[in-house]
Amino acid sequence: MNPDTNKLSATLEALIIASDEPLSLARLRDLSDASSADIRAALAELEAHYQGRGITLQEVAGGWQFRSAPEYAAQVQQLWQTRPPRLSRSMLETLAIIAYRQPVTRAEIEMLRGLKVSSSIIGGLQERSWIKVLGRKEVPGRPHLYGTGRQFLIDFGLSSLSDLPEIAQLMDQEELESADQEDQLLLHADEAQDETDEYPGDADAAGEAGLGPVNTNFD
Amino acid sequence: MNPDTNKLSATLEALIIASDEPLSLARLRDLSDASSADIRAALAELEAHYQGRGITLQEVAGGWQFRSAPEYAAQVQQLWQTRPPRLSRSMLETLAIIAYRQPVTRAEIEMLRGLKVSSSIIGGLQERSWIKVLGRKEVPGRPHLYGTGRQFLIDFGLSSLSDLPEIAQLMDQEELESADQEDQLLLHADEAQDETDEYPGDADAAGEAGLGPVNTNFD
Amino acid sequence: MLPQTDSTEPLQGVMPDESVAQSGLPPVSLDAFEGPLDMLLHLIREQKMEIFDIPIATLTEQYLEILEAQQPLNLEYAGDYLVMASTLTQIKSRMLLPRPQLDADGEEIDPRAELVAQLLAYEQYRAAAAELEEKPRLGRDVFARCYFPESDEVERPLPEPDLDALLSAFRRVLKRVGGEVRHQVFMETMSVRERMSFVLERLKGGSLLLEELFDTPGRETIVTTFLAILELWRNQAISVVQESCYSSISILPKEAAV
Repeated sequence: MNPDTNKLSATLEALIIASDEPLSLARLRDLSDASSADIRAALAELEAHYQGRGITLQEVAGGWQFRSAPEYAAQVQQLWQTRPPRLSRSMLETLAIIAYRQPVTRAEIEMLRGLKVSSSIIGGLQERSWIKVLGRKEVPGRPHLYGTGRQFLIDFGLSSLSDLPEIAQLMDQEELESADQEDQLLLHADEAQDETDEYPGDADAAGEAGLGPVNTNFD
Repeated sequence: MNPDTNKLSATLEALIIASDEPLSLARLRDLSDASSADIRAALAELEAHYQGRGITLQEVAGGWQFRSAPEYAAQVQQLWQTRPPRLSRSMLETLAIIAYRQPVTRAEIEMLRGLKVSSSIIGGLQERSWIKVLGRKEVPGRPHLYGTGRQFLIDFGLSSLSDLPEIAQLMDQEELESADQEDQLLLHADEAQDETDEYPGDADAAGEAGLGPVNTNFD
Repeated sequence: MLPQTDSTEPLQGVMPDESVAQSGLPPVSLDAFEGPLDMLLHLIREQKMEIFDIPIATLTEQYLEILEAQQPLNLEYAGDYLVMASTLTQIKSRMLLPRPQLDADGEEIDPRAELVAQLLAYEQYRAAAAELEEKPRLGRDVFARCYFPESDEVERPLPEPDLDALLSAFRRVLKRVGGEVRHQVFMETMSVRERMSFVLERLKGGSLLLEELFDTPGRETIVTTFLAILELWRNQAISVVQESCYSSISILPKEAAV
């Protein structure tokens, strides 16, 4: 390793440990006065250096951050006496759908899950800043469109949305397209319901009326 | 270096980077289940390892902490100059609660925030002279009572504490009444109930038992 | 092509394949499933049915059997399951039509196609959710510091005061606790004492999450309960422990305290 790279790595280390959030390449370039190429090389070297240690250098949300290594989760958790609450499958599936399909309405999520999505699930994901309202869909009822926020990337250790595990491989492209088409068709039927679906308390009404997402397939 | 020491160093690294505050030898012993002698050896080794890097392992206030190395003070300072540190969410919430609820103890702040208030937060606010100790509460433990200082009014452009907006003004009526409000309040309670909400079954039983999410988690 | 479908399904009380295949299904709790699609996928994958040629009659029968075993069936919660039941029945009857429907190109329309597409799409997201759950999560598996010290040599500018940020921070707290943080709410009242006994009573069964004590709706009850907890804590009748950033607080009966 040449001394210059060495010096640069050390500078980057100092900057990254001192920062209160992940530092982007652009920001590291400004602060270190080095070229992007050199910084990339130094970061790669640091990443390798921290392999197998208790600290890892991780690329998250488009920036770099030091974190404790997952292998020591059990010991580190003892610092706080209680364990973080588990996420329910409902929350995780809803989050996954929002992450992969954004921007997406609640009715579309319900369509894909074949299940109502309660306000507390949406609220819980918003509270954690994992999802946010991106806008409204210009269809009757103007339902909210949901997408993931930066905190989602940070908390799940993703460098960007393209870092999400690939799921399309689970299906042939053809199947995927046909599934997508089905969804598109069904979405239109569903959209009229968005308004009521946005608010808690209406779940009952929708249920009683037999307007669950699924049976719109056959209208 | 033998593999055991190696493992212990990594554990210590993880613990130290994850902690908000310097970790004492006693605490590290509890958390790592290693002997004081082994921990001392591992710490010495870590200290040596971080010699000449951008991060140093330092003994401060009777505990161990990672900090940026003094050699890179200039760059780190630049980091803060180009973007002054924002008041962290924890600091802001703590300060707000102290402003509105004074005199208030740390335990009361923690209850309202639902989160731990670390000494560094209180220390940071004191350093800024925004808060000060008003006295002690005459309850077991005689905890400090905090309130805001004159500098708080000056820096935040308030002529007196009564200049702070009324709570009613802060939360508009709509917000207070909105269904979302209920969601926020009951968010966590709801989470546990989500499972039962979505399925037929014995919601009451789950509620009574006060059990967490019912078996639909990924295990 | 469709890997790992069932690996993540912790299903209680589900029988081995053979017995599922032949009617007489054991009682399966709907709690084990994330809705009708999840349940259908389970039946299909567990019995190694061909997803593109689902034996719809068998599947419908098994599905209905499970539903019927849920007694009493809570209509409000079972809505999605019942809708699927009618969908399955419709598909089944359409399969029996002597002349199949044709699409624009004159191809036969498989009445099952839409359901299969839905199942496959859902299966993808289910797998994605499981993968997300596996990822090391900040605050659960990996940790970054909340407080970031630099070398003593660094003169770190003090953070700028920002009244707006301060007020919105307070709004967040208010929203969390339900709109009231003023003194009057915290006055000692009879009901705080009642709430204190309520909390102690609940704690006899062991430690609880703070949220679990707030399971009675209503701002006043929550604030009062909260006060009761503060009071008990102050009197050292209970222990309160919390973990890192943004997570739950546990209330422990005193003797269980660490």
